[in-house]
Amino acid sequence: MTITERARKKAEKLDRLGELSAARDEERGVSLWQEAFRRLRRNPAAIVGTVVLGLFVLVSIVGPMLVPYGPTDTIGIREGLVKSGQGIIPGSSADHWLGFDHQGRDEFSRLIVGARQTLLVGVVSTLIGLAIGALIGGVAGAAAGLGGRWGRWLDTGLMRIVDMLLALPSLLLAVSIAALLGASLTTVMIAVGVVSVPVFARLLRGSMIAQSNSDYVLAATSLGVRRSKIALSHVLPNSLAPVIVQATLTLATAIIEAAALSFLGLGNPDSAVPEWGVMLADAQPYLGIRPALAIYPAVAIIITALGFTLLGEAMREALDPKLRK
Amino acid sequence: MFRFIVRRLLQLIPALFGLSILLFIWLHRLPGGPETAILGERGTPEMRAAIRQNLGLDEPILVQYGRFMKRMLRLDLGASIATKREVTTEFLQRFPGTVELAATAIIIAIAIGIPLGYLAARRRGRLLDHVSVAGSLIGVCIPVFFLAYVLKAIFAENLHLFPSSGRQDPTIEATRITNFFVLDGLMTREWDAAADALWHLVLPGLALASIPLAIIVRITRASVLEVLGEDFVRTAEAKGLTERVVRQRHVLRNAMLPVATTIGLLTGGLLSGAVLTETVFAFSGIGAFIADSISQRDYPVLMGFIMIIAVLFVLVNLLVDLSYSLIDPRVRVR
Amino acid sequence: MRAPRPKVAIAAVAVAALAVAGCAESDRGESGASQKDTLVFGVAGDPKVLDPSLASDGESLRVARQVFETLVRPEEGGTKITPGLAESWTPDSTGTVWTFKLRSGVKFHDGTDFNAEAVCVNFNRWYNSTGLMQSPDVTPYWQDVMGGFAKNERDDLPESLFKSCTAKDATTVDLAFTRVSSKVPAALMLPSFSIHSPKALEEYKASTIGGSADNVQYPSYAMEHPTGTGPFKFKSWDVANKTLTLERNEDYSGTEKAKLKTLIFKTISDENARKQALRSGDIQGYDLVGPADVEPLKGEGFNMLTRPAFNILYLAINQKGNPKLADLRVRQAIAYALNRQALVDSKLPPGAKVATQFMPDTVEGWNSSVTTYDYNVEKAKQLLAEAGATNLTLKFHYPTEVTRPYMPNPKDIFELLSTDLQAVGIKVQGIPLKWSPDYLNATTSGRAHDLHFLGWTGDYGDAYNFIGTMFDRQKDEWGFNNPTLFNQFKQADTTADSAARFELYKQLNAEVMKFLPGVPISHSPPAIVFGKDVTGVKASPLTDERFATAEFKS
Amino acid sequence: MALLDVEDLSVTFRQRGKRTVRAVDGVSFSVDAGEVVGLVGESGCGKSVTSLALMGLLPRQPGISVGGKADFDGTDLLRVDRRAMRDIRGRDVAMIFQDPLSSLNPVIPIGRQVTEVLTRHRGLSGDAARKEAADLLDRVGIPDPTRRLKEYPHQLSGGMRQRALIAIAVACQPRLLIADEPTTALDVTIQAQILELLKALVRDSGTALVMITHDLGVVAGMCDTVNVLYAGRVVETARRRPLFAEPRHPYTVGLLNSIPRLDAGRGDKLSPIPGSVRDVLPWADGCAFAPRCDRQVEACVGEPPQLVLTHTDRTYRCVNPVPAVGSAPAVAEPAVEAGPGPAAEAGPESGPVGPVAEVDPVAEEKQSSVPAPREEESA
Repeated sequence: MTITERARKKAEKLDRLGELSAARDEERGVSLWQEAFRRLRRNPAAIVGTVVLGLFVLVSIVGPMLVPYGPTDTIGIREGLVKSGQGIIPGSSADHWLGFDHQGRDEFSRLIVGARQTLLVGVVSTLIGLAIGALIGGVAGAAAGLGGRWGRWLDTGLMRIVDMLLALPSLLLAVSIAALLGASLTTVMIAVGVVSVPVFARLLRGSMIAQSNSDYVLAATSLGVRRSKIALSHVLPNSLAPVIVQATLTLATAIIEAAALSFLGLGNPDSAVPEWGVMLADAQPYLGIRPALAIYPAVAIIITALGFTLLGEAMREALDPKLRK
Repeated sequence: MFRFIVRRLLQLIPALFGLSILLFIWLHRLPGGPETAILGERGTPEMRAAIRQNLGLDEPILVQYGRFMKRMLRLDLGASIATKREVTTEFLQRFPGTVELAATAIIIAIAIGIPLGYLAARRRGRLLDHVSVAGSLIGVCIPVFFLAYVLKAIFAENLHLFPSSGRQDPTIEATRITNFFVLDGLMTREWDAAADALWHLVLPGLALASIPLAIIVRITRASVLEVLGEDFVRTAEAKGLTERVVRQRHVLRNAMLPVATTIGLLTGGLLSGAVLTETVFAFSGIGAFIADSISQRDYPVLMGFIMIIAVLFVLVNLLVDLSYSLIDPRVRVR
Repeated sequence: MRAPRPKVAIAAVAVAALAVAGCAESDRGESGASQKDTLVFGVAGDPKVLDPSLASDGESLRVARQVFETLVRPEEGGTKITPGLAESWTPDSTGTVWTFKLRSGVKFHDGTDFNAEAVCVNFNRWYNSTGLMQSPDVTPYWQDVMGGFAKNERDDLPESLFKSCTAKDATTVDLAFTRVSSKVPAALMLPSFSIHSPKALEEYKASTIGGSADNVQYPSYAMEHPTGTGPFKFKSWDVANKTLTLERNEDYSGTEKAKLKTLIFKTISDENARKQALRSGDIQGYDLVGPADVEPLKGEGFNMLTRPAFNILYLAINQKGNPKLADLRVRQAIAYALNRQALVDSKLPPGAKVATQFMPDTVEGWNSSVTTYDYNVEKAKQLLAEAGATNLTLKFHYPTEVTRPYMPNPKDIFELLSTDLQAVGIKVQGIPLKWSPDYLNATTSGRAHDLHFLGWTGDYGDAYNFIGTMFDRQKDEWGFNNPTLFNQFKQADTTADSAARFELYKQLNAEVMKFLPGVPISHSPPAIVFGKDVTGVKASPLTDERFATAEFKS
Repeated sequence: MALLDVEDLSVTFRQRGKRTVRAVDGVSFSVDAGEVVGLVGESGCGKSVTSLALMGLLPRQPGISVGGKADFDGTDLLRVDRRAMRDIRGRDVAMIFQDPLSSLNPVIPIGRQVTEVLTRHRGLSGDAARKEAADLLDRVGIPDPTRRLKEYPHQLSGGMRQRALIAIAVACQPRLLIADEPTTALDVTIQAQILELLKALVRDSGTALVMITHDLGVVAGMCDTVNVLYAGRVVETARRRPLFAEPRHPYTVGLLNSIPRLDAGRGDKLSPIPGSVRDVLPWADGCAFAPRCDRQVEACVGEPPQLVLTHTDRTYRCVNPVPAVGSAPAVAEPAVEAGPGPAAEAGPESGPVGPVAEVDPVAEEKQSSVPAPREEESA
C-alpha cells in the first residue's frame, strides 16, 4: 500500500510502545497501578503537572461563577472605550485587570470562562479519538491475539484502514473534515478527535497482542476459559496502561490542534462561549496594537498543554516496565 | 532485494487506483463548487450553471471520474480551475518550496536535537539535562503559528536580521531551473541568490523545526539512556575499548535506530506544519496552496497533487525501508 | 575527546548560521543601494491572469492598470471621467454612437502603433468571443457591462450592448451601441477595456482558450505576454517566489515616464505577515491594511493613504426566507434595532461613515433626504409587536476567512449586529460559513438564509453600478419581486441625459430606502500604506493607484 | 603470592528515598594462576556485583561506593584510574557474561566485535586482525569461522554466541578470566559443551578463572576452590572435595540438600531452604542467615559471627556449624558417576549431579544486581 507504507513505520513504533508498556512479567506482588502511583508521587514533574491541571480544572468549573463581567458583554464598545477599528483597545486597568479584547469584552473574564470550553474541546475530542481508536484497536487486538485465522484477517483489515488514516497529514484531514461539516464546535472536536484515532487503535492493539502472548493468557486458555472472556476480563484491563498515558498526552496536542484549526478559521465560530484557541486566532489582526490579546490565551494554552504533557510523561515513566526496578 | 523493489512498485498501481476513487468521491461530495469561488460577489445562478457546464461538473460523477482516469493514463493531470495553469506546472513551481522548508526544518531538528539529546543523556540529572528536557516539553506545547509570529517580531521586525516573508528577495535576479532556489543558486553560481534563499529559510525553518526538534531530543535522550544500560555496552567496556569507541560504535550506533524511525515519521507531519508556516511566512509552497485549493474546490489540483504526493511517499518509504536494512541488520527486506 | 560528534555538529550549525547571516548582511547592503528605484509592493493574492479582458480579481486589475491604458480613465484619486488613450469623446444625437478622438504617437510595448484600427481590433475581439471566451468567469466585465456577444452561445445571455466599431481615420473611432446606457462611457474606464497590441494578441493567440472541461487553460498571451501602452512593461512572473515584476516603459508616450525603474508585486496573503514584512523592510508598501493597523503604522511614520470610501456594507434581508420578513414593519424594526454608529466607531477604520442608502455620497444620484432609521430600541420593539413578530428567530449567515474593503472583520461585525438584534428580542441563530465557496453559495442562491451581510465596491463612478446591480431584477439574495422598481431601473439606465438620469437615481434611492430590502450599514475607507520614504502615489476610490508617479524621497 | 587477592571488598548502593544496600560486605578470596575459583550463592548474594566491582564496571555514580582492596599482581583493581583500567580490561582481565544475545552488539558483525579488542590491545588491524579473529572463533569451536565473521549475532545460535563471547574474552590471553553465570542462559547439553570449552581453555593457557554461578553442578564440575556467599559475605570457603564431602555451614548444607538427587529413594523429599534470600538479618546484628537457619541458637543473633578457620584450609562463618563428619549428605564420586549432564563429561574427578534445581529465578539475579541507571531519571 502506498500511503500505508509510511504509516507502517509509525504503526510498528506504536506497536512496540504498546508492547513495552504492557510487557511486565516481573513485579508481581504490588499491583502495577499501586507501584506506578508510588513512583508518580516521587516524580516532581508529575506533581507540577497535577497541580497545573488541578488549577485548570478548578478554574473551568468554578471560574464562570467568579468572573467580574459577562464574557460576551461588549461593555467596552458600549462605553465607547474600545475602538479597535481605529487601533484603540485599552489595556489593564483597575476594574479590567487584563483590559478589553477587540470587541470591548473583559479579557480577564473571557480568559477564565474560556478555560471550560478549552477543557471541553480537549477532553471531548480526546474521548472521540479514544473511543473510536480503542474500539478498532481493541477488536483488532483481541482478534489478532486470540482470534486464530479469521482473527488475523479481521486484524489486518482493520489495521490497513487505520494506516490509511495515519498516513494523511493530520491538519489537512482536519481541514477537509471542517470543509465537509462547516465550522462549528462539533467540527473542531471531531476533526481533532479523528486525527488521534489511529494512534489509540495502534497502541491498544499493540499492547493487547503483547498481553495475549503472556503466560497467564496461555494458562487461562489451557484452563478452557472462553476466548471472549479472556480478552475482556484479562487482556483488555491489563493493556490499558499505555492507552491511558497516550490519552493524557493527546489532551495536550488536542488543545493545540484546536488552536491551529481556529487559526485557519475553522475554529468554533460561536463567540458566545470564549475558547482560548479562538481567542488566540481572533487576536491576530490586533497583534500590532495589543499583542497581549494573543499572548494571554497563548500562554494559557502552553501552560495547560505543558501540564498534560508533564503528567503524561511522568505516567509513561511510572508505567514503563523497563524502569520499574 | 530487486524483487522486493519491483513488488513494491507494482503494489503502487492498485493503491493509487483505490486512492483516486476515494479521493474523487470525497472531494466532489464537499458542499459548494469552484464556480462560486471563481465568481465571488457578482455570481448569479445562471453564471454558476454556465461555469459548471464548461467545467463538466454537471455530468454524472462516474463520467467525470472516467474523464479524469483517461487523462491520468496519459499522465496528464489537467489544469487548475483557479489559476488555469497545468497542474504539473503548479506542482513543479510550488513543491520545491515545501521540500526546501521541510528539509531545513528536519536538518535543524537533527543537527541540534541529536547532539542535545545525547548530551542530556550523558549528563543525566545535571542542569543541561533538565534544561533540554524542559525545553523539549515546552517545544511541543507552543502553537507553531504563534511561535512563527514571535520569531518574526523579534528577528525580522526589530533586529532586521532575517527577512519575514517569501523565499527570496525579489530584487535579486535569479535564474530558475529546478525551483529549488538554493540548488539553482549553486548550479548557476549565483551565490548571492543561493545565500539569500538560505537566509529566507532560517526563520520558517526554525518555526517548523520546533516540534520535530523537541521530539528528537526526547527520543535521542531516552534511547541513549536505554542503550547505555544494555549488556553489550558493558561487554564493550569489559573489552577495555576506549571511551570514544564505546560511545560511537556501540552506544550511538544503536541509539540512532529508534531516532531514525522517528525522523522517518516526522517528515510526514511536517506537511501539516507547513500549511501554517507557509501562510505565516508568505512562503510559496504546496501546504498553503493545497489548503486554498480545498476552499476553492480546485478538484484537478487536489487530485493531481495528492496523487503525486502519494507516489513520492511510496518511493521515499521504499528508500527508507532499504536504508533501515542497512542500519539495522536485524531488519530484513521482504 | 569526549562525545566529539555533538560539539562538531553544534559548531557546524553555529558556523552555518553565522555564514548565512553574514551574506544576509552583505546582501542588505547591495539591495539597499539598488532599492531606490525599485519598489516592492505587498499584495494579498496572486493575480489570476495578466490579460485584463479575462480578469475580475483586484490583483490582476492592479497589474493591468500599470501595464495597460484605457480609452477613458478616472481622474487621479477620483471617479470622474478624464482622457485616457482618447483625448475627447462625444455621443451623437441618439446617444447610441460615441466618437472617440485618440491620442497620436502612442506605441505599444512591442513597438507597434496604437491607432483606431487597434481599438477596433480589441472591441471586435471581445464582441466576437466564442466558446469558453463566453464563459462568465472568463470575460466577466464584458458580460457585466455589455451583456452578450455577437453570437450568444448561452440563452441566459442578453443582447449585446456593443454593436460595432468603425475606424474613421487613424485617430478617430466610432463605437456604436444597440441602445442608450448609463454605462457608456463610464464603464470604459474599467481595466478590462484596456487596449492591447493587435500584433501581440495575434502572435500569442490571446483569444484561443485551450482545453475543455476540467482542463481549461489560458493562452500564453494571458500568462506571459501582456502588451499594452502603459508606463510599465511586464517583465516576469515568478510563481515559485510569488512575485510579479514590471519594468519602466522607457519610450512611454504619455505625460511622464514612470519614476521607478522596477515595480515588484509580492504576494503575502496573511494580513499580519504583510505588516511585518513592511516593518522588517521586505516590502515598501502594501494594500488591504487592517483597520487596527492604520493608526499605529501612521504613528511609526509610514506613509498611510486612505481611499475615499467607494463601497457599501449592507445587511441583506431575504423576504423568501422567514415569511415574517416580507412584512415591512419587521424589516424596519431590524433597521431601528441596529446601532450602526457604534459599529462604525468601534470596528471600522477612521473616516468610515454610517450609510443612509446603498451607495456612497461621492456618486451622482446620492439622495440627502431618504428615509433614515436611527438606532431606536423602543421603536424596534414596538414595530415587532405590531407585526406580531415577537420571539422571532432568524438565521443569520456570516462569512469567515475573508476580509473585504467594505468589511475588514466580518465576525466582529456579526457579533455586534446580533447583540443588537437580541437586544430587541429577536433571537439570532448565527451560521458561519467559509466565504468561498460556502457563504457566497448560501447567500446569493437558495432560500436558506434570513439575514446576511455583504457589500459592494464600485467599479466606476455611476449609481447604476451600485443600486442597479443590486436591485434591477429579482435575486435570490433579497428574495423579493418588485416589477415597478425593476422597471424604474430600466428607465433610469436608458435615460441618455445624465442630469435627468441622476434625478431618477435620487428617486430610486428614496424608493429603495422606503421599501427597505435590507439595511445599508456603512461606507469604510480602505487604507493603503507605503514606506516612510515613498511618495507620489494618490489613493483612488476605484483602487486605481498609479505607481508610475511613485518615487523614493530621501 | 596469588594472582588476584581480594580483601574485604565491599560495595554499597545509596539511593534517594531508599535504604542503603550493602550488596557486597567484606568479601575476601584469592585466585592463583591457573586456578578455577567458584563464587556460589543464591541470587542477590552479591556474586555479580563482586565481579563487576573487580572489572571496574559498576556505574560511576555518587550513590555507589566500593571499598576494600583487590590486588591483581601488584595493581589494586579498585584504586587504579579509569585509563589504566581500560588497558587492563580485556587484556589482563577479561569477562564472560551471562546472556550471550544481549551481550553482543546486535548491529555489528561478530568479526568486528572480535577484532576491535585485538586492535585495542594487540594493535592488530586489517587482515591480520581478521585472520586472528578467525583463528579465535575456530579455537572456541565455531565451524566455518571466516563466514561467521561477517554474520550478525542474531544469525548465530545461543551456543555459538556464547562461544563468540568467550572468543572475545580470551582474545588477548588474559591472565584472569571472570565468567558470570556463563551457562545459565543455555540448554543443558550446550551448557556442558561450554563448560568443557572453558575448562580446556583454562588448562591450555593457564588462565585463572573465577566462576560465578548459583549452580552447584557447575561448581562441582570445574572449581578447585569454592566460596559460598550469602547476603554479601563469604560464609564458607573450601576446596571442592571437602566442601561437598562435609559442608560445615548450614547454608551450604541447605544448598546441597536442595539439589534433587537421582540416587535418592523415591520416598524422601527434597529439603529446600525455608524462606527467601529477601528475609535476611543485617550482618551487623548477627548472622544474616539466622532467620532461615534450622540450627539457629541465641548466639546467632547479637553480633556478627566471625570467620572460623579450621585445621584443613577451610573457613566458615558460623557459631553453630554442622558437625564435621555427619548429617551432611555424603556427596561422593559414585553419585557423580551416576549423574548425567555436565557431570557425565565432567570427567573422573568431579561434580555431583546435574540438572540442578535452580534456587531462584534468574530474573531476580539481574534485578538485585546493579540498579538500573534510569532509576533516578525524571522527565
